[in-house]
Amino acid sequence: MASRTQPPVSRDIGVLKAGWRYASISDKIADTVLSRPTGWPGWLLFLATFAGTLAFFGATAWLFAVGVGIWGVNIPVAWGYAIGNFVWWIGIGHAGTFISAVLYLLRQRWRTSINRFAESMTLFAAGIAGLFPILHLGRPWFFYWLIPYPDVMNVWPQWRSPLVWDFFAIATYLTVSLLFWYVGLIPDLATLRDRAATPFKRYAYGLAALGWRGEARHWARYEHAYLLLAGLATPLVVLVHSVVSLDFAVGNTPGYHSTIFPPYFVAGALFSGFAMVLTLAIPLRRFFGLEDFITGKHLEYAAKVVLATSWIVLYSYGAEIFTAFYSGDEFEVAIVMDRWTGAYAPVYWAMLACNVGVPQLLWWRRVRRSVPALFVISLLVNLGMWMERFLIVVSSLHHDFMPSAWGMFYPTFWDWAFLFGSIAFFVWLFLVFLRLLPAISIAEMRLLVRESAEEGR
Amino acid sequence: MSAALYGLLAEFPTADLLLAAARAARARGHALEAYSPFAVEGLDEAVGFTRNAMPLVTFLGGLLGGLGGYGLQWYSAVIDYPINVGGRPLDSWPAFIPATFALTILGAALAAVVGMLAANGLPRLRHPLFDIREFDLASRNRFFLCLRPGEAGLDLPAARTFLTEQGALAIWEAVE
Amino acid sequence: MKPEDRPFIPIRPLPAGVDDPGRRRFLHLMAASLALAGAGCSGPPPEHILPYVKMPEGVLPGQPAFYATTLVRQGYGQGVLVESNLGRPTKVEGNPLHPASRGATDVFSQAALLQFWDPDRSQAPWQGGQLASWPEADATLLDWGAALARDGGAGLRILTGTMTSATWLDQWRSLGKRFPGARWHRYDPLHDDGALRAAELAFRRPVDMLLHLERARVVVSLDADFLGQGPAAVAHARDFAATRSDPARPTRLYALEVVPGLPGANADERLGLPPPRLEALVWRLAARLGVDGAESLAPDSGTAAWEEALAAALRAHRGESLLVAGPTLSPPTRALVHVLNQELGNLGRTVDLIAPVEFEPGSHGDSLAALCEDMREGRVDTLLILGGNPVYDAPGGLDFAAALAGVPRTVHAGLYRDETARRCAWHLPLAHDLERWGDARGFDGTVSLVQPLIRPLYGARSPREILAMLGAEERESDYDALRRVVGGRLPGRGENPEAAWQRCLQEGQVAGSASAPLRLPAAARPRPPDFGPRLLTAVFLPDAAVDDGAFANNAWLQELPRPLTKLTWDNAALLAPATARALGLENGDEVELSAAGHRVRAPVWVLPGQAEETVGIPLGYGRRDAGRVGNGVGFDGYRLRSGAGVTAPVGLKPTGGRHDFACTQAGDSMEGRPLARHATAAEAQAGKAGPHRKEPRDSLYPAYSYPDYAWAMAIDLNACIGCGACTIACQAENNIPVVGREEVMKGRQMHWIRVDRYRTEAGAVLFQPVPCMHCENAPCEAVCPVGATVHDSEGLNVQVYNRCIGTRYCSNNCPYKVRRFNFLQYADNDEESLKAGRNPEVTVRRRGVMEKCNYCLQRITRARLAAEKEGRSISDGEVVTACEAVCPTRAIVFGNLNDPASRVNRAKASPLDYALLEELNTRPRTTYRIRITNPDPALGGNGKGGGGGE
Amino acid sequence: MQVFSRRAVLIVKLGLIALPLLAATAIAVYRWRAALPNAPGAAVPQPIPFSHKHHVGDDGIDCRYCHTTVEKSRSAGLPSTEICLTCHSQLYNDAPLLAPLRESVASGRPIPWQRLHDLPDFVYFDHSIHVRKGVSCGECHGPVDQMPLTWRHASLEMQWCLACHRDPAEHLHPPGDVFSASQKSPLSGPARQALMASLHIQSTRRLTDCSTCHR
Repeated sequence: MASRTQPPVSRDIGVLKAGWRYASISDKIADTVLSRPTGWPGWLLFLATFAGTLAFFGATAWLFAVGVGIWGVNIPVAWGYAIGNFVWWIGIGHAGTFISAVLYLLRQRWRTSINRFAESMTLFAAGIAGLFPILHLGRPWFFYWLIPYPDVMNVWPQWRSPLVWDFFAIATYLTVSLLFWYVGLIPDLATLRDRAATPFKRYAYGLAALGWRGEARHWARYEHAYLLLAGLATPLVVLVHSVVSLDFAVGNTPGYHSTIFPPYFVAGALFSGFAMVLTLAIPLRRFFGLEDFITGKHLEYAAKVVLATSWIVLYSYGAEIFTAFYSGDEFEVAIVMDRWTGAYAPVYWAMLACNVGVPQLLWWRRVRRSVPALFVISLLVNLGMWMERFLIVVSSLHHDFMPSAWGMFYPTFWDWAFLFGSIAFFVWLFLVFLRLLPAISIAEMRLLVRESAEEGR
Repeated sequence: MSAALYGLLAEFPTADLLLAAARAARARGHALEAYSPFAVEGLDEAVGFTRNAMPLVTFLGGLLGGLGGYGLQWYSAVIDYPINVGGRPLDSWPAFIPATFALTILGAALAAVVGMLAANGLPRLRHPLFDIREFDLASRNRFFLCLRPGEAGLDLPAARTFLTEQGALAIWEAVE
Repeated sequence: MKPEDRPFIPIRPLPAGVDDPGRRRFLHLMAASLALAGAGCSGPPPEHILPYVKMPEGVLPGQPAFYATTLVRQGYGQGVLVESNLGRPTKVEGNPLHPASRGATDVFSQAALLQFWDPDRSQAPWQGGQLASWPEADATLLDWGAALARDGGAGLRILTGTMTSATWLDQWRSLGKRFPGARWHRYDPLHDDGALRAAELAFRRPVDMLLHLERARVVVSLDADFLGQGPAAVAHARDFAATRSDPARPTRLYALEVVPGLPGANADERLGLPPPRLEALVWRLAARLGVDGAESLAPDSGTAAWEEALAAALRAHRGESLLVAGPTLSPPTRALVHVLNQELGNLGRTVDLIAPVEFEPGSHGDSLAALCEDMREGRVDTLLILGGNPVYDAPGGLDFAAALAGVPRTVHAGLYRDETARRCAWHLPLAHDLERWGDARGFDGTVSLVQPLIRPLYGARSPREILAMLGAEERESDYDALRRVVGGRLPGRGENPEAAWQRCLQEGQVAGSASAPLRLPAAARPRPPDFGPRLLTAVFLPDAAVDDGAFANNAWLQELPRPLTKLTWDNAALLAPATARALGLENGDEVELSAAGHRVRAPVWVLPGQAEETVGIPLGYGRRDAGRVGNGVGFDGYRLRSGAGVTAPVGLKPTGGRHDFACTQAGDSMEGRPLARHATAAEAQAGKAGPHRKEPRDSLYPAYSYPDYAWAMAIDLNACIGCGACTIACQAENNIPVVGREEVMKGRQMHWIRVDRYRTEAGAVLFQPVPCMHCENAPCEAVCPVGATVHDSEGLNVQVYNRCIGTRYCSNNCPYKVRRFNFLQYADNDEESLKAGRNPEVTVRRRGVMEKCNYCLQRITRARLAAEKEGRSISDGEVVTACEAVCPTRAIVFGNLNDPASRVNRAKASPLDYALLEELNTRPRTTYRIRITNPDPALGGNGKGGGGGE
Repeated sequence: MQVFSRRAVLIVKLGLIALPLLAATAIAVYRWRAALPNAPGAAVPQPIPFSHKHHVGDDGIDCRYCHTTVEKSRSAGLPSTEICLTCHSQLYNDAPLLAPLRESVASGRPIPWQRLHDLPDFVYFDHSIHVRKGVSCGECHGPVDQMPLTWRHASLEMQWCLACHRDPAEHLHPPGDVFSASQKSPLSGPARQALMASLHIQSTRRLTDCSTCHR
């Protein structure tokens, strides 16, 4: 039993197992970064993904040298994998901020132990997503013309273009997510600084910690700022994917031009985002032995969110079809028919299976509590969401208004190289993060220890 | 040692003890600082911290970002280089909203973070308390109270006894 | 080498036959590094200015000049005006005064420019496999001439194509003085020998037919492609379109075809028939029209309705009907057609007969056969081949190459070091029409002058100069000869000859030199021929893009979608759907064709409307030594020819192989969307065909005003015959790059104006040229993040290449998909000659930028500056876009909407005028006038005709 | 414990100051590298040290005497060797400075002048319309009559072009003054407006259309 003079010991409250104290929990998490050896599986994965990362940048060099013609894009399908990947990644980059901001505002305690790595996931995914629109340019070295600055040409960005909105939305999203993530890190960086064994680490973490001391007034302002950031990040979560969806919805292309897109994209984003959280959390807790902090409860909650969002996504699919036939617009109808029976129909049905069919398994508690099942499902959902992005981008374009201009998109080797390269890059970044920074917020876990103990009083 | 006294630092095992000690010290009229490994509820009032400027700063930042953002778009599209783009009006305000919105949030967020750091006097890499080795535990599991010599100065023996009564595990003199 | 590995034009010379994808990569890398350099690693390098030492007269740097000259194809001249910038020919325009042009040109005259600048052109004499020099060549031929002179040139043979040049004839005659024994042979692979035979049968003398389509109300085309082929095609198209422009005077074109061509595509009633049935139909028709000699034929239930309808229509329009027969018909049947035209009183009205324009007309097939005979018999010791490429295009049955091998002294003069050049002792580069003096006659006999715009690029010589190398007559410059021969006998107008001559040079022709119509006795009744058994018949036809193969190395033409198949960079064995079904074949299946003792592998293309039991074989492909562009494209149909005939029985056997085509339009159907709209004349009369324009819906936005000019275009689908001249003219005017076969297969062709081809459910073909619509509410503009495509104050939707960063968003948002993107570095910035041929008024686009039709902005600007300097406003017709200028049928009209009297306003005033995809409210400046067909009620009136051909 | 010594802190601070400076220099260097050759105001050595000061200022030769096509064509035209000879076959015909001229006459090869005004290929500038519309030579080429060696007067940046296209009035001159080298007294407001009207200057909207210069 905890007393005023004895440091508290945690009890099992589902999202945190029993028997942890301030010290032990601090050391446990901090030492996964500071002293825990990587081990050969870690190294293997690291090197593999690093090779993939190099391949990604090699492909980029080739792209800049030769031009976007190395991809399968053409007229009419002028956008291909690059934009599909962009939307996919930006979607994945949503769960993080949603978890840390929205769940924080809602005072969801299960947020505490997953927000840190979810935010990191967000940063990396959004960062990679941000690369693709630039890679996809015909003249990428002029991407900065989207930035308003007084140039010698006296010309400005064209503000009516959703791509400009994109630019601002994503830049803001990245910045705010980064700030949010970093502010959350400061106390933990101080912990690492004070526990680091070597001067170099002390310097590195010390610089990053900005000399944080945990003074009461600092904590007060800190908490306030953090709350405000959460409040600001919340509308941003909605904004970003809404704007991304406007890239399509603002266009007049049948299959793009639909008002359902913003909510549809946001839901899809959370859907894929939480799937990715599962994909990462499951091996993470396993390899670092963090089952006490990332418990079955966490996985189950995430699974429930996936299940819920899968229904919103299903609704959006339905809405698209309904509006097509209800409006009777021959072009919209033609696109829907093409999705069902056309050249890309197999992708469409596979997508439905992954995004709508598979998640229904989560109705069963046994499935929700089976870690392997959750892992497989999360992977399938990610696959399905990628196929959805592909369909939105490609299948809409290849059958638009003028049958004389219809065409097909066939991915080339380079299209695949960029997709898998970006995935490798993402995993690599995540591994680096795991080795350098605490995957779970130490300060907040201490607080959780205290709360769980006091509940026992 | 000629260096000026920074304060008298006491270590406590739990947040509750620190809280109590802080309140008592405040009652005795001490200028004080409290250090904890996580945000302890009520500790800020206990050390006499009341008005918090974060919301105002953030609001101003957002206002600046928003107005600046729309202003920039309007100026460049209507005043500086008016161009007929697809027959749309020069001031296509609905199309200017997304960027404006994003910039509002960006301004607010930057203001919040920068404001918070500035108000906290961070970054500050050196601090007298860091000279005390055990202070490292302030970021792990220990709670510290630091009595500062106010303009009145600090009666060291009295303060020591007071802190010990409050259940301090150890006491140090921190110097500038 | 494999066609997919063939480098496209933008790659500098390689030894022919060397395939080098690696090199292209290298170029791309170079392009990229340059691009990055341009991106700011360093500014432009310092340049020099090199002024003239002696300023030539009449050259105004920065301002183009136009010269009238003539482009000669297969012997016949088409008058053209050629734009010259600082002495470089950069664009071909039609010559309004010339009967074969009337201001327009065909695709070949447009592409002649690229042919002129083609880096693969022969650039020096060759002896055997060795580079040689002109002095050596001069010496050799002089010796040969001396040797020949001893026996009066008994062993001397000269092979040319069709000749209509007076200076040539003059030279040939004087040559005869020294070499009385010399023989002159003529061979053009697609020369219409049958027409002459028919004339012999009917009139006992050769004649040429002059069609006056504008006077005819009923035209019956018996597999005669008078719109697509032959030296008169442009004039025919103009006249044909004229007949359709007047709704009050409905006309009707009946087309009976073997292999679908432009007449069928533009017919009011069409029927596909294999040659035997087609011929029989003509004879039965003759019988119905009371021409004896044909009664004995058994009736053909499949065509009876047609015979009746045709007979009725022809009877009803005596004197204003016209029958034209094509080369697939046998000479007796074509003679019968002469008879019919005479019987129907069409002679002298809708058709004139004139003395043949060709000198010494005769069967080219026989002429070449005779030459081969002589060569085999060793009666030839010296052979001069002036132009032409018999080793490639002689009928496979003749085996010309083998015969040639037996001739000791052979000289080939040509634009390219082609198949023949490589088998002759000597090859001499022949001067292009743009770099020589000379003359030729138009299809109607008009004497046309060839005048050079530039010194020969590679020191090449004209045919006349080369023949003169034999040292026959005293040297006389081409110009002097022309002045003497042509200038000597100008139709006297009582003015001083020098002035008359100067005017001829300015006009590019001798006005009034057209042949006069012949007065001929009644035509003799021919005997009906044996129509032959119904076998699988090969029909050899010139290709719509490479003609007889002479243009095989012309990338513009190779990449020009063929009007009916929309194929590029290929020919195919064309089959009727039914025939293909019967043989279990579909597009891309490979078959082995066998005839004349040769076997040729060819991919199949199924062509709706083609006659059953026939294989259409476009000639001019399968070149081995055409150049980097033409080598190995398609299959060589000439090898299947036994003689000069255009039909022959052929064996066909599937090989199981497959072939991928580079086709620019997959489907035929409009998917029920009102894109290329059409109605029947009856509906139009009843006012059911329009109005098509809906009032623009009111908008949330205030409309922009376009105070000074508002440019717009109107395209008349009723006039467009789908020839594709606009596509090529645009390509030439706007420096549009060629992308090559594999890029077209990826869907990356760059044409700014494409001609869509649809087929109605009834099988009728509709053509629709699609340039940029210049929408007032342009969807492309609103989505460009950098404002690289915006509106200017005259309503042009302009594309600012230097601002474009290549998001391709605009293309996605363009409902008409008229935008083109430089996915790779397509423009060739290495080939000097290609650079020299570009239009200096138009930016050469770099990799990564979007481009599209801009209504020939450079031409608008030229007109505006001229007007501004004179303080007036641009008048109607002052700005003529490249596509408008070249169009043989005047289907395209461009002008200023703010000028109430402008032609474009008149065109748009029609109730038949409509906007494409109007419901999107893009408010296009380019609009269309619907196609009006006039089907024959007697044939069901559905515009498809009885059999429809399949 | 105290991680950072005073020195360490100082170094960190210096580093923070250095960063923006570095960025600024980088941008400056980029601008310099990307600029046109032959910076404005810098006289450029030519094969013949031709002096506009002498020919225009002292001798008062009209611009059009040498730049013959300036009123007719896009390019103003650089004098052919012949034109130089109209005088220099008599005057200074054996001056060593004119050796390249004589060499050009002899060889028939042009004199390789250094280009001062080099617009990008996607910019279509037309001399004739500008002089016709009252833009005097000096507006762009500066006081050539005071240039012993010619230098580029204008930056030729797009913003420089736009400055005039957006507000032509103060850059226009009566037709008579267009080719006169001497400095003209600025016109009064009303006179400007009258001039604008008489020259039919197009609307600013037209003059600032992308298609006016780019195609």
